[in-house]
Amino acid sequence: RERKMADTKLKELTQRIVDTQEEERTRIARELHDGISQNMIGVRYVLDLAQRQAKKGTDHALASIEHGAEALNAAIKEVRRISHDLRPGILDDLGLTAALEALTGNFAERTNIEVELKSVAYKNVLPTDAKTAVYRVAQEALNNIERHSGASKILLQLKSTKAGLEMHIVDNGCGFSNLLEARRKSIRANNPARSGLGLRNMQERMEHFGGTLEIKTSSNGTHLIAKLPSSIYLTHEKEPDKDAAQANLKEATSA
Amino acid sequence: RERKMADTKLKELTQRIVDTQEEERTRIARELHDGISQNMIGVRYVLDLAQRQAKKGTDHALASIEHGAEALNAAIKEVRRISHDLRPGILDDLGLTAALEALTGNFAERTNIEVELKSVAYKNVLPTDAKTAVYRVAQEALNNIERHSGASKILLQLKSTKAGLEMHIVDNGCGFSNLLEARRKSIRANNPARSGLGLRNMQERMEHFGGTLEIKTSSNGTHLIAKLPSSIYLTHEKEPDKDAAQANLKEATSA
Amino acid sequence: MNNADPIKVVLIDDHPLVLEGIRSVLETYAHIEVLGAASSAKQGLKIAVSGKPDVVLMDINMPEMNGIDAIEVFKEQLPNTRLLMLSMHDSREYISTSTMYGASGYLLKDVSTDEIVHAIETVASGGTYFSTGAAQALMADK
Ligand SMILES: Nc1ncnc2c1ncn2[C@@H]1O[C@H](COP(=O)(O)OP(=O)(O)OP(=O)(O)O)[C@@H](O)[C@H]1O
Ligand SMILES: Nc1ncnc2c1ncn2[C@@H]1O[C@H](COP(=O)(O)OP(=O)(O)OP(=O)(O)O)[C@@H](O)[C@H]1O
Ligand SMILES: [K+]
Ligand SMILES: [Mg+2]
Ligand SMILES: [Mg+2]
Ligand SMILES: [Mg+2]
Repeated sequence: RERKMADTKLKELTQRIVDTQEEERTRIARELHDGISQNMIGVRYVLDLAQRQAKKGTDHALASIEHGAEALNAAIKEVRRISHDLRPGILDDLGLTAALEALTGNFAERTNIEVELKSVAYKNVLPTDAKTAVYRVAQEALNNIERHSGASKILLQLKSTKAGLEMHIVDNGCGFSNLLEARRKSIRANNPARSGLGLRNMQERMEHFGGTLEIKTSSNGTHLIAKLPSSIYLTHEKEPDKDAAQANLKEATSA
Repeated sequence: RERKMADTKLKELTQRIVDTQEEERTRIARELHDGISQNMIGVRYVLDLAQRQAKKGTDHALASIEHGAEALNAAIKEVRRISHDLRPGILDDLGLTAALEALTGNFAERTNIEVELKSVAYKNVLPTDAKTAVYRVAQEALNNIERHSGASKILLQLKSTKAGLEMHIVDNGCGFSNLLEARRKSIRANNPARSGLGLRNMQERMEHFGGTLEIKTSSNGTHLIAKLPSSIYLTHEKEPDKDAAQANLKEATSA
Repeated sequence: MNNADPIKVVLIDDHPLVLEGIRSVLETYAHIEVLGAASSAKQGLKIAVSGKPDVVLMDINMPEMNGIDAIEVFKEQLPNTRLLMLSMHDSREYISTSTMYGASGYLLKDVSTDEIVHAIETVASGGTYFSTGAAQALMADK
């Protein structure tokens, strides 16, 4: 019986993940279909107008082209935003620290919550999936802080020690004090499925790599610590790809 | 111990789903970032050129505008394709049968595999998540047929009975005969994680709604039956949303 | 068709840039008069009922009520007004459903505005019009 319950719980979790994925797909599909492509269609029509105006030799053509170009710029920004929300290419191109810088920068700008990022330049290289996991944990932690904490300040610190990688996220918000009450509310609302996937996901993501997620919370704020063991480091040297690419480049120039 | 193994297995499954989701995100983010937005930036440059030309009053501007409009159309098509792959809006706009018609139509065109769709016009209305689940099952079944069966013909039949909804997908391919061998291969290749998420997902999706997934397979082909109980039907009447919306629309003129 | 007797048109699309784009193009044609541009079926119906246009050019994907569901109501209240659907969707199902409810034509949104004008002229004079992509989808073996 106990085992069956555990089964059911995990099945529920799986289902929740699938649901979340479908929601995300629907949202992006809509953003693309009803937002981006409508913008582009609009630009199309503006260009048609410019063409008609240019044929008649009127000066208006110039203004129309300009108008079209502006609208196009807005659409390009939107596409970039969606793409970046999905997965920041910067994570692959420049690594975790750069990605977290971009994330916290955008977050601070959008929410007006002050974020300090401390990251020791370190040479340990994480595999892509671990980088992604840490990034997602940071993303969800920021989301939670925005939605639940009322914090005005955040410290995000990335440390790389012999023991492994540590990410600390500290906010000066209200803490989880209202968590129990929130749970009760959501159960009363007959919507237990809504009682938080975020923390659970973060924890699972860390555990998958043999890591942990710790939460310290009080009415002065919340301190979240995500840890990954050093065993996941790909290498303690310089990034191998880069080395190879540089060697390759040298070859090319010495030839 | 047994229970621990079951736990581990389910955890692995959950992780696989998360991985798949990350892969999908990465793919879409790349398509948007490296594909769509580059296309759009290209259009931007063309418009800049047109602008400069228009200032000089040359006829070249006209050609550039036209060139820009064409490139824009190509980008619009791409956005539409990505959006549609993510979630076909037709599922919400016109319902399951229409969505399956579009799905099988596109599939037949792309693969040259003949698909017959039989669907009795039925009035039972499915909630959005159940519609999505059935659609995803059909989508994965077609994917599997294309990738694994070598079939030349498919029958997709949708039935709505008192007992509930039934979807049959029959192919004339090679059946799962090679499944065991394939499993062995993938284990030998030390890649057990690659041994198929599709069937498992389909089954979970149906079970989530109290439904089932049956597979009958022989060297003459495969017959897949997805069932949902009638308890999931929203109503046996006309789509309520539509009625309400139309009534609301009429108010506009009676005021 | 002459300037004294322009084709009266109402435009409905929830996306402002699309709406403005079409409107500004159509306004450069002397034989077309844009009575109004609306961002919802409801708003469009109001304008149409008071202005009695020859043609309503209507988007399909709109919040509150989609264009397809709106067709029946428009036909009921304005039997003489022709409906021309303008949509991103190129699936046969959208096109056939639109015609079934009473639309006189169907245009994919990526057609040129020249073609939109041509379609407006055609349905205004009692014909039907399907843009190339739409016609192909409609003809595709079922
Ligand atoms: N930084 C924080 N400050 C205060 N409360 C927090 C903070 N982070 C989480 N919580 C509390 O913990 C609960 C669970 O968080 P979790 O991320 O698991 O779920 P959620 O954010 O409510 O929903 P979801 O993440 O699934 O959209 C939150 O509802 C909130 O009450
Ligand atoms: N219609 C079919 N005809 C023949 N074999 C099939 C068919 N459908 C599935 N199979 C077999 O069943 C296996 C499992 O299918 P499943 O969808 O679970 O995994 P997959 O398609 O191999 O990988 P994934 O769906 O995770 O990308 C396939 O690898 C294939 O051997
Ligand atoms: K005009
Ligand atoms: Mg959360
Ligand atoms: Mg599969
Ligand atoms: Mg729209």
